[in-house]
Amino acid sequence: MVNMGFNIGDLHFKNPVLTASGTFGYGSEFDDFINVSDLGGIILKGTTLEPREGNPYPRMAETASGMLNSVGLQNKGIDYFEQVIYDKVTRYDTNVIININGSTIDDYVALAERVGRLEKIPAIELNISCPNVKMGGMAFGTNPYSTREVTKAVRAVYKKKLIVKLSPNVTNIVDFARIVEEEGADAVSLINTLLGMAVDVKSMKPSLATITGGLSGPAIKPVALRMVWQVANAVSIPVIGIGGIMNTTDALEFFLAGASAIQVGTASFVDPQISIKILEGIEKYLVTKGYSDIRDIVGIINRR
Amino acid sequence: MVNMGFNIGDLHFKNPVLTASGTFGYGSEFDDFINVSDLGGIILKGTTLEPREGNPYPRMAETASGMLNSVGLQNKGIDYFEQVIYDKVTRYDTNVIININGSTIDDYVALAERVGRLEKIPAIELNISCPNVKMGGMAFGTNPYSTREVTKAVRAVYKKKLIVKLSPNVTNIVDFARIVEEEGADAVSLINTLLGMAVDVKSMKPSLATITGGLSGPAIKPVALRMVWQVANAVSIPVIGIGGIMNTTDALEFFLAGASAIQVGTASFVDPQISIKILEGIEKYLVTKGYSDIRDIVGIINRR
Amino acid sequence: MAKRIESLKIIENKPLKKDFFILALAGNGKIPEMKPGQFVEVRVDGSPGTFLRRPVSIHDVNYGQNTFSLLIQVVGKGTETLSGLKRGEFLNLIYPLGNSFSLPKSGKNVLLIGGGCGIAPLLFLGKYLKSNNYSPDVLLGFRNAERIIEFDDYRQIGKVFLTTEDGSQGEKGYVTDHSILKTAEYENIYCCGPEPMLKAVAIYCSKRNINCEVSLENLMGCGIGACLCCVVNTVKGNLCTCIDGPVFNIKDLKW
Amino acid sequence: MAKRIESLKIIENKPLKKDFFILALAGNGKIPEMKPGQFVEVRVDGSPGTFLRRPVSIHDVNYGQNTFSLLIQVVGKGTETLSGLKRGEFLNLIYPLGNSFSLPKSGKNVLLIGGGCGIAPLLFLGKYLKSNNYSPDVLLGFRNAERIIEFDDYRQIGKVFLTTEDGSQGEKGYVTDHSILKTAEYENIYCCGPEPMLKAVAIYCSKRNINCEVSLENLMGCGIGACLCCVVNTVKGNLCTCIDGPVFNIKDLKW
Ligand SMILES: Cc1cc2nc3c(=O)[nH]c(=O)nc-3n(C[C@H](O)[C@H](O)[C@H](O)COP(=O)(O)OP(=O)(O)OC[C@H]3O[C@@H](n4cnc5c(N)ncnc54)[C@H](O)[C@@H]3O)c2cc1C
Ligand SMILES: Cc1cc2nc3c(=O)[nH]c(=O)nc-3n(C[C@H](O)[C@H](O)[C@H](O)COP(=O)(O)OP(=O)(O)OC[C@H]3O[C@@H](n4cnc5c(N)ncnc54)[C@H](O)[C@@H]3O)c2cc1C
Ligand SMILES: Cc1cc2nc3c(=O)[nH]c(=O)nc-3n(C[C@H](O)[C@H](O)[C@H](O)COP(=O)(O)O)c2cc1C
Ligand SMILES: Cc1cc2nc3c(=O)[nH]c(=O)nc-3n(C[C@H](O)[C@H](O)[C@H](O)COP(=O)(O)O)c2cc1C
Ligand code: FES
Ligand code: FES
Repeated sequence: MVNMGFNIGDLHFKNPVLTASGTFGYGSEFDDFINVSDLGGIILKGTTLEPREGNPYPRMAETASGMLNSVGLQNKGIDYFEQVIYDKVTRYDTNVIININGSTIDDYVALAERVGRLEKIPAIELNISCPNVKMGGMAFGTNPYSTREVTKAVRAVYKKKLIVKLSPNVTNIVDFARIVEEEGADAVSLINTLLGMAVDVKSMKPSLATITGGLSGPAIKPVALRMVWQVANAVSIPVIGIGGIMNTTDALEFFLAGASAIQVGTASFVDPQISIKILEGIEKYLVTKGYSDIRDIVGIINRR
Repeated sequence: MVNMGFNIGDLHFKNPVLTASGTFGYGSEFDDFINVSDLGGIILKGTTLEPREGNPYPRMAETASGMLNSVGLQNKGIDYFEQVIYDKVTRYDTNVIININGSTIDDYVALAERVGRLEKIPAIELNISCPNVKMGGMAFGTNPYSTREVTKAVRAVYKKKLIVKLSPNVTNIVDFARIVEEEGADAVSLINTLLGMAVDVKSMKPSLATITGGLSGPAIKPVALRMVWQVANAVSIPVIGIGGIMNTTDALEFFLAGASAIQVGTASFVDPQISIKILEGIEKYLVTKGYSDIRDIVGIINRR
Repeated sequence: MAKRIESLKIIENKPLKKDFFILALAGNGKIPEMKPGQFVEVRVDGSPGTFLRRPVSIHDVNYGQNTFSLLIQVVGKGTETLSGLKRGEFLNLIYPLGNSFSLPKSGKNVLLIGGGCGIAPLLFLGKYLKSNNYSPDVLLGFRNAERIIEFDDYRQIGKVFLTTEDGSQGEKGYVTDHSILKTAEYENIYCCGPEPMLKAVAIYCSKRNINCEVSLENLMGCGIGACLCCVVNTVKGNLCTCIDGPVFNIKDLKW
Repeated sequence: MAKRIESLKIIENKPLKKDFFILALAGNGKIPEMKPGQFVEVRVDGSPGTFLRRPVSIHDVNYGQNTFSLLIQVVGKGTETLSGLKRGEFLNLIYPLGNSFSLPKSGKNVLLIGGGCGIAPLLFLGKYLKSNNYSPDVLLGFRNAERIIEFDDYRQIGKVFLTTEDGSQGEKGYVTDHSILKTAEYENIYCCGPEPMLKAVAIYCSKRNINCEVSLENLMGCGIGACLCCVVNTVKGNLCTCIDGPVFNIKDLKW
């Protein structure tokens, strides 16, 4: 038997395969395809204090081995979440984590306080890296000062596990990881989408209504992997790797580079069962290679 | 007849399809496949004062719709260039431009002075964005202060056309474009490669000897396009678009987003004739759409 | 009606006129119940430009033979690849997806309007209506005679009327110009086709208070309600075309 | 010898044992002159993981019939796709690329050593040597009997000796363990195969002052000297395997 578990502080995850915010709905979209409770955890879609309609259509464009999206945090707000979603989603026997978003530090704080009172939500993922909103989002995550301020403020009110999701659209992601570690984050997750763009040459117009959007999918994996490796070598809190993970091999690259866990994003659109397949694939790899604990391979490329 | 010409200041290019540094050798590698003189210009491979052996093998890895390289500016130095290459390469009836690199500002300046004396080289591309060298390269291009200093210093000694090649590995590329414009650059070219990484899960080792490398190819096109659009809207000097251009449609996206010219990079590895095919494709598009001048479509997405 | 993901064997790839073709698929085990208006998300292997699935309407279902089919138009890389698939190869699908057309609440006079590859779901819908004792007419619009899709199958449903934009076959003009719309009195119209056509039909119907459902073809990232990319702005806010649609009553759309 | 880029028709895709297969190609017009040791860069369409070309040695050339062939082992996505190509389909190639094996400068006793898919260029080389009045022996090494590639064609060249690592066929051990290397006195050895094998052979040859050329299989970005990714460290500095190689005299390598 292989040990697949990992911890963020005293919060235990039965395995290190999670699903990425905004790509897994509230889990129930996948009930027909997998047993969601088999996952190590699910990160729910980006939630805000007030309901949001998001950006205008068109909101996506396909690119070579990638997709651009400009959803812009469409969600029904925290009230609706508490009233309608909370009971349903916490029935899954796994760690259910909310991805929180705001336009101001006060928004983030108010939301963190509300979520802090939800007994069955053991952690939040602080999203300071959404490229698709005019206010907040990536503006926080690409500025060291506001990254510090928002992390500090949320940390002050939120006592459970705080994961901060970093933006890749920066010169040196290590600086940001160090800042959030200093301010008491329990883990970092990276990467969010790269800011990208596509043009429709037939109509001579941008492909997205918002012109720019967030690039995800296999195209970004090399960048994601590089950043995970850099950050894992710089901080002592767990690093959750995200970006272009489509299969077991991709996931393993992240563990070998230093990730303690991974999130599957866009891949779930292509194959709604892929997260579970990856989980099984990792176990098989460990067995084949003769390891009995996933933690033995985390960051192993640095030791060879 | 369609006018395909464009200018950088008073330097005329007969058409806007150039080839990217490091992907087109000294042109002669392509003589069997195309008439190199048909191109608007060629940017020769990265050249340094002293000969360099570059990085150890392995130096490349394939990724989804992309490739990582860590060549590290292998070249025989400017002496060899002057003695052996210069006469050969300037026989092409097109703009032959050298991509210059250094570890210190003095290196850059010395090289620019040398190249300035080469009569048939009408421009240099100042590479401050190479991710594959320990000293210099990207370190210059990701720091606003040193970007300014190196541009200023080279500008002071180099009187012909100065193109500065920007790094995409920054939070806000517009800042860098503005700085080099202020310091007198005649054009900017972007993007150089994104810093990326791959891991070989069989051997549990990084795929590249240098661990990280530069990501090029279709995977990076959305990021390149976004940056070109941002920069074209912020500076008044010509913008040369680079990144993942594999075919006519890709090239057109860059023109529509604001590029005055483009460089074909990795695509030449896959199809050594692609630069000429793209040139022909652009002309055909203009005819079909009823334009008589390439300049009419530059940045057109902003006007619709 | 649970969604499934499976690879189904292609039992026929029948080329039609121009860029159209029909893929017939055989169930593994028993095919699930499907409803007219529902769609499948097809995986296109083997092209870097088609990393996401492609949504395609269910064209026809034969529960007896345990088969169903898709009518597809080649418009880009994905559909191009699909057009080259051969009998015996497999197609990976997520299906059945989306809501469906609903039976008329009142009135017996029904018209189906389709344009281009938007005619695809109307065969399944027409047969369904017939089995529920409606006798719909069918109005199909194409750019020109050259681009008319073989529609013999649609005659099983009812009378078929035709328009082409250049008048090279049927009546000249758009579907909304057809004389049948001036004389006949339909109480229910179902429509699928390019957005300008849907909008023209919607205007026609609103003016006359005709109950009208349209099937939208928004760009989709996932097809299962997970990405929120396929939204359409409705009186109820942004809804997902993939789970709240693709069929919408025009009363709900903010057109 | 100008390089070309063209799409050639596949006249046969012959599966061999295990993961090996031979693609035979017909020239468009006259095939160019090719030399043993040279290779082609094959474009693999239809997979995002195989965006760059794949280098493959020229296995055999028949100028009379205007055809040539490649012997390929499936090791990943690209070669997997190639293995599925059918007679009548086209393969896009850049060729002929690289330098070539050179004829012995002195001595008549020649041995060709190949391992795994490294045996591919040796058939062409062997025939070339024969036509130049050499009678080379051939020594082939495989992991085990199961993984032996059909080598009947190699008997046209000369005597064929065999090793398997587990002794399941031929002599047991690596090629360098074969008894022939203990008794026979070769003046020239040509070798192609996995790097550890090349290195073992190189050591054997240096010790005995045998003239030895090896063909390297470095990872390539372009195959035409444009990317500088395929370098090998030599006494002359970093050289490109694609244009300065793939064949190197072991005297020049820093092994
Ligand atoms: C619910 C639904 C049902 C559909 N049913 C059918 C059907 O039965 N038969 C059929 O042929 N097609 C149908 N479509 C459309 C089909 O999904 C697209 O034509 C297909 O995805 C195009 O893929 P491609 O790779 O060939 O084109 P791409 O290379 O992706 O695109 C080619 C061009 O078509 C445009 N395009 C692609 N998809 C759409 C779209 N959905 N709306 C508008 N423009 C688009 C692109 O912007 C581009 O300009 C349906 C779409 C939806 C959402
Ligand atoms: C000059 C030259 C001649 C060659 N001739 C032949 C030949 O005649 N027949 C033949 O079958 N193969 C030959 N090869 C090797 C062949 O190019 C590779 O096997 C092929 O590119 C693998 O492609 P893939 O997409 O199937 O594998 P990928 O999916 O790209 O890789 C699969 C695995 O193989 C490894 N790999 C891929 N290429 C190489 C390589 N060149 N060296 C070491 N490891 C590698 C990868 O790192 C990975 O672990 C030659 C290579 C060179 C450079
Ligand atoms: C359609 C879509 C919506 C997303 N929404 C969110 C979000 O609400 N919050 C967030 O932190 N990240 C969001 N992301 C980013 C993903 O969680 C993930 O970081 C990114 O897609 C990279 O991973 P991938 O390449 O595996 O998809 C979204 C991504 C996509 C594609
Ligand atoms: C193998 C290789 C070598 C390169 N060498 C250089 C170089 O010497 N100088 C430079 O400015 N850019 C160099 N580049 C970057 C390219 O010029 C180009 O900016 C980048 O590859 C993005 O374009 P592409 O996606 O079209 O390849 C190199 C790229 C590759 C792939
Ligand atoms: S396509 Fe993803 S939510 Fe509709
Ligand atoms: S493979 Fe590009 S230089 Fe050799």
